[in-house]
Amino acid sequence: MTVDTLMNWFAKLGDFPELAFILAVLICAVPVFLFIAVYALVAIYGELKISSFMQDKVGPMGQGVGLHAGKWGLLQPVADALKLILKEDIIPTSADKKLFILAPFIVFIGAFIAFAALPFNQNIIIADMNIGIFYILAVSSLGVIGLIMAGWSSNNKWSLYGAMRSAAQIVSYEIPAALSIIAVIMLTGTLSMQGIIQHQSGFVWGILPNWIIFQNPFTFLAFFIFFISGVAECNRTPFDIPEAESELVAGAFTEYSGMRYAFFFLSEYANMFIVSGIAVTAFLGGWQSPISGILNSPAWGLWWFMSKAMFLIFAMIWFRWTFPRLRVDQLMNVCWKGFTPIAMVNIFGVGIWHLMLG
Amino acid sequence: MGVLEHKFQDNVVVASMDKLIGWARSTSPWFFQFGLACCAIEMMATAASRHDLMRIGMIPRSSPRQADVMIVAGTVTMKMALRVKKLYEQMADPKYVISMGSCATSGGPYWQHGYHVLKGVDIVVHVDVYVPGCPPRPEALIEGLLKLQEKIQAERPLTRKSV
Amino acid sequence: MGVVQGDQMVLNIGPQHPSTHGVLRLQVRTDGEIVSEIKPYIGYLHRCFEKHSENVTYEQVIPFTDRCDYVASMNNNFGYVVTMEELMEIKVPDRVEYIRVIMAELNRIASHLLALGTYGLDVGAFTPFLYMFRDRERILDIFELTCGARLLYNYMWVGGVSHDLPKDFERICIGFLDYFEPKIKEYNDLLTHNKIFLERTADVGVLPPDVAINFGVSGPNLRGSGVNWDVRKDEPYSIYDRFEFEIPLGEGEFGTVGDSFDRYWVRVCEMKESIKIIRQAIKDLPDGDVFQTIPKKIRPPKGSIYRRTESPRGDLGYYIISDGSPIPYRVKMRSPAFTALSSLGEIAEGWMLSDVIAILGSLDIVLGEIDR
Amino acid sequence: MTSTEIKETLDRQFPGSVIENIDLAENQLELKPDQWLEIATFLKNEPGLSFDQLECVTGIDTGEEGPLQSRYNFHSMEHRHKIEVVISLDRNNPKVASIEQVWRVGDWFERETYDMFGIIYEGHRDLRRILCPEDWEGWPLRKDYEPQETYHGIVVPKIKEEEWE
Repeated sequence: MTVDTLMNWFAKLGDFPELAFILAVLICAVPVFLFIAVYALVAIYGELKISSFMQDKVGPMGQGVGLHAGKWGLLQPVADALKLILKEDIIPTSADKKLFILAPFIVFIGAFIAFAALPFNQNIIIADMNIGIFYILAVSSLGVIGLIMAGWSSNNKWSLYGAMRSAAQIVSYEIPAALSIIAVIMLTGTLSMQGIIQHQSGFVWGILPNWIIFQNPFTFLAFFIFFISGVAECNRTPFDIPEAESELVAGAFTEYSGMRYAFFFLSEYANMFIVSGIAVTAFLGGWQSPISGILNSPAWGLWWFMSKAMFLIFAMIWFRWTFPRLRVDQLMNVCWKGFTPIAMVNIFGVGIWHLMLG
Repeated sequence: MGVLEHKFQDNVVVASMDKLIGWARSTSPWFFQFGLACCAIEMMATAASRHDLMRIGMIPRSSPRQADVMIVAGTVTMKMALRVKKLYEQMADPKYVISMGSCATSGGPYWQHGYHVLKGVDIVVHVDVYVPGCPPRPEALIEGLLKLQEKIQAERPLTRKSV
Repeated sequence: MGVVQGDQMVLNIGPQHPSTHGVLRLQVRTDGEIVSEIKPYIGYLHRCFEKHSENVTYEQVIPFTDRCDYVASMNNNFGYVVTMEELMEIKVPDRVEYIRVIMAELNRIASHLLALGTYGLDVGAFTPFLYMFRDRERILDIFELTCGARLLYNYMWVGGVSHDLPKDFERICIGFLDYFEPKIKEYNDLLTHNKIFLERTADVGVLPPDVAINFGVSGPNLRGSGVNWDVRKDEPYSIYDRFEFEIPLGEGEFGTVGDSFDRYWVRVCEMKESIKIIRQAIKDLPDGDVFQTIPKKIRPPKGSIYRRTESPRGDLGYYIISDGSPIPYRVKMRSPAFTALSSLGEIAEGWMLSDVIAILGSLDIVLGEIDR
Repeated sequence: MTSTEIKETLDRQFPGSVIENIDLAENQLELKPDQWLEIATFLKNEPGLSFDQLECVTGIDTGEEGPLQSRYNFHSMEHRHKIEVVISLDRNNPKVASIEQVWRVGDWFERETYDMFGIIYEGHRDLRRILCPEDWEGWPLRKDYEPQETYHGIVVPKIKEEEWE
């Protein structure tokens, strides 16, 4: 179900390559959008429930009068979404209208187009580009522009703080994340997402699956650097200083209401999925099953990919409800004095290990 | 929503749409994290583990823009009155106000000599549900919220109002 | 920090803000993240306590003291009745004294739980807050069993208490203490010894002892700065001289003496000391009639008195002037949070915006008491 | 040091500043307002006294015609003794020196007393209303205070006074 397949199919019908391309992209975009929406609903419900169980609560239970949110509150996120869509859309008079309107969509697009290169299984990938991982890292930083636009155009001091903080944070944490990915690319020798996954079949040291995280100690470290930087890029606790509820009210989103706010919400969860998706692809064997050769059909591939990604998302939720928040300068210290040097050294380590033992 | 509000004749489709909207709004009333005085502690206790407001879908939001329900929890003073009004105005429609406790409802124990106490928050904002008590028990606040849900569900946001 | 000078921006934190602990407004002048000047504006909850006191009878003042510091109502009652009894020279029965101490110390635990929980919230940890509220509910249950109210009790009366202890109180209270003591370790594991929490609080907002005394800071905030001053020990009132307990002091375990962590840590330790006091009090609890010495009509002799007691926030003073009538001529409350907040400008300037929130949280203010 | 000794010390250092007032209790002493700042500095810095803690500042209205009073409670952490100072001020022109720069806690205490009684503390660096809004009228805790009728368009209802017995 890649764009290429669709275009080939259109090519058989007639010679209109531009139109075929647009059609193919649109056809692919609809399921991705639906996927994000459904996934976000599930993830929000999961977050509410998981956090509640961690906090000795029960979370949404659909209690209430008359029509309620279903058994165990299963329809809670649906109601939330519907309500947000139906809410009044406030654009503050002092806001910069164009940017204010545009910002949520740019943030969302950054997350949305990154889905194009995520390999859900052997076949499901919108576009298996030969620069896949590079593409994702590049476009997922688009979100930061949207955040700055949101913060600046709101004309609110809290938003401005949130935007400035998030800009500094996201741009900084790109570096250790990218450096960790370089280690992976050195081992696999390809930038293509499918190529990286195919490289990880088989076993290492007899028992462990041949995932990159297990291939040598340096990649093991690289995974954690990447994942923590990824959490930071998603603005999740302990790195949620751009949103920092107890300090900045709601950070860059302070002035947003209704549907625009829902888009920020959606993109936050979409970003979480992308970070998890890259981590799964690059370090945890993507759609490969833990026991290579068994349960490796495309359907199982989807299952493995999703379950690995969901586990990482669970870990993010777990962090959020456990840790306090870092301060902005400590956050920068962690990045520039901790992760970046380690990630640099890591590259050499991976290379030397690969040369000596690989 | 604004353009569609109260624009349709009553019929089956509109009625069920109304019902759907009422369902969405009543099931996820995000409340405004805004404590004034003693009642705020009880409001926090209501949202905390034992009573757990999330059961009925209430999630605290600290920005007025994203909140649906403002729980005026505590004494509103003259110095605060205009700020409360401003916060109410900053909320996006549809918005609801719960006056929690006797201070917010009428001035409560500060009724007689409280020169600086606003005698009831309904002087400055429109109140939907009054919860009595000083301070109301968490159960009372939840009861008030359920009453608010009933009120939201009974609304007909799309149907044209008969004059 | 702050070598490069940019344009300064004035930021209003509050009156509605998630971590101002009520309706406080801080006018903050910031240079980027760094705060160069803080001006607290208070009075958004000024409910005319002192005006009311001048217009109602002495016993009717007690419910208003409840509402001043609504987190530690028992201690506020306690301070008022101790002052009144000293003015009227009433000697209450031993049972009343013991009940009062048990209630005051239970409320101290409840108040500290709220302070620590919201402090966790201020630095971004949400879960400890809910854990602490969960355990606080159990204390409220004990209060509810005793006097029927959850938050504002009006329990201590001049010369006695409003209700005798319920049946089985000793068992329930000891049961709670047995449940609660291990929980302190849980909080420490979850929050106190978290690396991020230590980074955020240690060495932040140092309050040197001399500045603290000069600003009239008292209670756990003062003890966090290493000053050994506790009214319960140094000017014993009621029967605090009969119990053995220690005064935890800030030691600068992870940073400097008097930093935010020390203020936090002193509160954690004080909860343990309160448990000790309650255990001793329950062991020695005598029998007796709790209504015996409640006067029919309160008409204190002409005169004035200033007495302070140790509330969870510090020295809680009452200045009562009587003109011989059943209505107080003047009641002034010297509230500990008021003085603690006045020092905020001094200790929080030069820190980052996030630190200001953390320092404010570590002072444990209750706006009801500041504005009265 | 006992209250009598403190009184004697002050009388020695500042002759004529201590006013004899039989209405006051044993630990209280009344001072004339004119030398107050010097006396306060002395109270704090004299090693034998060293009152490092200003516990409380209370304003009192002694009645319709009587003077306003500003009362200070001092405590010494070092010597563990305490004293209360009473200063009577003219009702129509209540002015007294500010001790805000001697004890920093006096800052807010004095602002509060100013807010409630209209006592002007001369030399205070930031004497504004603290509890009531800046544009509030009148001094609420004076005995002859009448609440204003409206505040920014909000009506302050008048409630009839009941008799308490």
